[in-house]
Amino acid sequence: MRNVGIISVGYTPVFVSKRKDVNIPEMINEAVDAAFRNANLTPDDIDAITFGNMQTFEGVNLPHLWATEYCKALDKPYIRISTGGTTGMSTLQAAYYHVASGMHDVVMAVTWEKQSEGDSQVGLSGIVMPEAMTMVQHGMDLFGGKGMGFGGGGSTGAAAYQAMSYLHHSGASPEHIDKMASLERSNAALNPYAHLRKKTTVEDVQATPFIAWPLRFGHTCPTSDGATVAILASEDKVEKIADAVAWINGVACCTTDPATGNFIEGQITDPAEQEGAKIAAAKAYAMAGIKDPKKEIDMAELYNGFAHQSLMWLEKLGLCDEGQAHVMLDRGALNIDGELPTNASGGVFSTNAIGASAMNRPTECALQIMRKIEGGHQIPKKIKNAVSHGWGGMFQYVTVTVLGDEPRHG
Amino acid sequence: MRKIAIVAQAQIMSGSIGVPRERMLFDLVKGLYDNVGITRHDIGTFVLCSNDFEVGHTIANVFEDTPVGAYMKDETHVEADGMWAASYAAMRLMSGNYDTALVVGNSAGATTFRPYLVMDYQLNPTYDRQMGLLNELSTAALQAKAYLDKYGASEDDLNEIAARLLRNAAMNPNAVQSKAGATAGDVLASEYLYEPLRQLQCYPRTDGACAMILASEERAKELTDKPVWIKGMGNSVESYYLGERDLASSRSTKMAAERAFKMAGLSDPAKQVDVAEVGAKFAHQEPILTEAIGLFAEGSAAKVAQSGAADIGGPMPVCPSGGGIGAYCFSAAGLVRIADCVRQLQGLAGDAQVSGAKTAVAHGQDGFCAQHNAVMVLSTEEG
Amino acid sequence: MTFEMGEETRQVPGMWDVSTYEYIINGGGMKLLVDAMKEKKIRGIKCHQCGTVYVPGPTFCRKCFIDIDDVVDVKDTGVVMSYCVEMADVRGNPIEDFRLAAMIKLDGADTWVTGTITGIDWKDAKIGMKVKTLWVDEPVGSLSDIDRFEPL
Amino acid sequence: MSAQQERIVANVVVPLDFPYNYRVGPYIERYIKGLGEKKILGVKCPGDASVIVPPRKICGKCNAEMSEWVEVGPEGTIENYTIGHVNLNLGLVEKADTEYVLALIKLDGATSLIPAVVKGVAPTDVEKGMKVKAVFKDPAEDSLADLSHFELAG
Repeated sequence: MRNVGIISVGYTPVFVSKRKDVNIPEMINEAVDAAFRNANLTPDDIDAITFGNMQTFEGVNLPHLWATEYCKALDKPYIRISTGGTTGMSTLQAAYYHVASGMHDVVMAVTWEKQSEGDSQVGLSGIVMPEAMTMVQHGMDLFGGKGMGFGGGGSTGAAAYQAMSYLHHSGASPEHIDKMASLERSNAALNPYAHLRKKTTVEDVQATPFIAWPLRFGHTCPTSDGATVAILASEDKVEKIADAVAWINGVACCTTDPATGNFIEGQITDPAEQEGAKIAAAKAYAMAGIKDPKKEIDMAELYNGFAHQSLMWLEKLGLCDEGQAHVMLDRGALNIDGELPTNASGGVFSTNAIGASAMNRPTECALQIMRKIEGGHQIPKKIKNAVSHGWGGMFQYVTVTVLGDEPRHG
Repeated sequence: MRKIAIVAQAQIMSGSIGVPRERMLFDLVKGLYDNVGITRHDIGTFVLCSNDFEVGHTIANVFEDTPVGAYMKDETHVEADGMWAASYAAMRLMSGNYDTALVVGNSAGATTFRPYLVMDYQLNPTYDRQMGLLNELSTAALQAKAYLDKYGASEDDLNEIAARLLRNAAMNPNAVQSKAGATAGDVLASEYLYEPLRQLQCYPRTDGACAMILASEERAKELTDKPVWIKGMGNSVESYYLGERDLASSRSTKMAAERAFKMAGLSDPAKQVDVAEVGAKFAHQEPILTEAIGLFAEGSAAKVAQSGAADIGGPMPVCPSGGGIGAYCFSAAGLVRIADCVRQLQGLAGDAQVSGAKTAVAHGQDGFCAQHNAVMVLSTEEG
Repeated sequence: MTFEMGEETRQVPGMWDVSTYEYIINGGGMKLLVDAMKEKKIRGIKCHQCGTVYVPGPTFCRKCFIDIDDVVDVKDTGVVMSYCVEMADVRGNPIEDFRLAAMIKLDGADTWVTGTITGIDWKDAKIGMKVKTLWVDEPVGSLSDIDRFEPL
Repeated sequence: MSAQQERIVANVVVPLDFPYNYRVGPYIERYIKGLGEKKILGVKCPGDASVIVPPRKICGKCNAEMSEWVEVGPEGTIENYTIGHVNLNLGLVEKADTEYVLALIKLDGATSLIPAVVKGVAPTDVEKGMKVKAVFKDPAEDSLADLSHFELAG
């Protein structure tokens, strides 16, 4: 199989709650140009473009068509990917397969969201709109809590159930969620491309009100405007046109079922079980030749719409034993200078332009490996292998990408 | 590069499907597995194709995974015409990471959503959507007019094309708009929408789905004795802005076809292609697309229409299925064009069979006036 | 970083006319369930191959990928698999009366339902605790025929 | 699947719509302000010198950023047109009360064409190449609608 590497990353200059100064494609274009600028590449170097976002968040159908010129995509092969929260990494993996297949040599992946153009609460509830209506027709008390089947969890939705189930099975306490939140927000404060950039103490987190026990406001992600672009190249092209590279050594994805949203046909799995993450991680590690992720993985970028998820994913992705994540947190192992720096970027929990959220995980890993991190969150130790993770759908999609400082051998 | 073949296809289309989308998908895909003699566990990667604005909820594929057998499996989702899903699935196989793929596209444009409204959502919301001038039909009419004016073709030529497609559709069990023995007069008798566009020159609202199994060389030969090889793939996009495009021709289709034929090693498509299935949504798009693909001379619509060159028995049969005039299943449309080519190349096209068809070309599109086009070259010959 | 955002530009409106859509939904499992609830029973569909019991019942088993149609009753007692305590509404505004909301696995079912638990201080709630259904006095064949759940 | 379940299909309608608000960005913002002064503004590409209306940031052919503003029109030429017999209302076709002319117009000084309604000419008389002139709303509304339509020039 052809080896493929990330040779450039471009972000919009900022990720904020409202970009009032530009329209959608103008914002996307900022990240596209940054990706070219950062690696001294031009549109002529690009063979094909993959593009991803969640279109109901802006209400524009197939927005890649409107954005063609702004993605410098005119006259080029072009494809649009969308898989919910995992969209960003699915779009990166699509670019990976464009190269790994031998069809193309240099491919650009464009991911973004401009959530201020719509109402993300509505966009998310829109996932189960017809099913929820069916339940209501059958007497479900949608928010009142009477009867069977109402969602629960307030604006956190089923994430609160997931958090409680996770705490119960892992032995972690709600205070560990506060602690993880404070760690990631403090990391974000060092990251110029993070949205919420205020150094945050555990006390600051604990001062925020509960939405649905055990989750507080301080445990939830923002909604952001921003775009992220990555340029991928085949091994032979890397030698010719790149000054730095992070290799994509393992890619995998898995879907379970709409675990928390299939109201009308039976919810089948524990939202904290996440079997799909174990399946996808095992595949990605095997592809990357990683035998013992606990030992071989040097950093993790995990998709965490809610702060408890960072701890949960560490366990699901085999980076520690079940129930050990909070122990690692307590001994500082997850800090930027720890054994397994986790979400040094601040995570989705601090920056959430949703279509780009699962892309910012591997791009953060790539920049850490290339040692091209802007701001103060460069991981001091050398990164040989990094794992990035995306999560979405109705809790059912998982994508995993393993990156390395050297290409796969054999 | 690794050889990839299509093992089998299944499609269902209707003017009113009447069953839940998930159930439609389960029945279609289960039938396909049984037909090929495999189970969901034989599929390495699932590539789905649907659109939030068509299914009417966020994350279109959320409830599509389990009905196609993807539970606890490797699944991803293309949100564009089905042609892109098929080519992406082929790339996933070509990488060597997988040996089998299931591609499924679905859309319920007759029952659930309104196709012309969903096209409105493609308009630039900061200008075109505010102006309210451009829509699926007015843009199509401008494209038709541009072609007629540039090449001196007549509205009667467009009616002849539509009539031929309606006749072909009458032989396709999946067609939702058809008329045995249709004539140009029948099309002429249908209402003007935007001149020169008439009702019977347009695609009908369609519910349906299409599924196909792709496999690597080794697996394909194990699963079928009639593999259809994907010999070439290409796609290209042009400007969103109609005012900056030559609407009488399709630059992006031309580039897509050149890429696909180069990969397939075809030097003279007009001679080497036995049958074409193009994703024309309107009668006038057929000449624009087939000329761009290189099957006919530029501006030859009149000659082709009047000579019957594109008839099933003619020298260059186009859309023996009835094409987009017979049924146009939005997100699945391009996938259906591939599936119809597979039916031809596997000799399963019934009365519409093009005898001795060995090489076929399929086309799919997205956008206003076919802004984004993809072409796939298929053959019975492994080569 | 010294990036200055440009001047604010105006907004123009758009709409996704969701109300123009007509969805076709599988009503079988729901009808089966609410009809049973009229008799204070809870009814689902069992996969005859893997034995999974779904409430409400789908038309096919997502694990075995086969049609399923074995109608089974499950008990109206169950186990709390997870829970949360709603302290704010969906828009995040704090609420006075906290609500103990739980995911409950009914005895005999493999899937979970959600409901409100009363009769216990939320601080005493536990995953794994047994609960029973409290039915309304006069069920009409609606999901609201189950009023709430209470510790057993 | 059993007949019992097959018969039961729920047709569901969701009684609400999802609203959005789009930032127009600096190019359309300035274009709208120009319309208020009865000026039609385009931008010129530094690469191929094409003049694009309505204005936008990127020329796709040259992948160049366009920042030179030029005034075009208000006169122009009909390059392509269609006669509308229907209107689309939320995606449904409705017969138009009267037939109307929708044209692609090349404004004097512009390279690109803009779509617009042409009034004051019978649909049967409209022809390619006709000279037309922009008609502005008076008083201006400070919106895209300030470029109301076109009518025959002179």
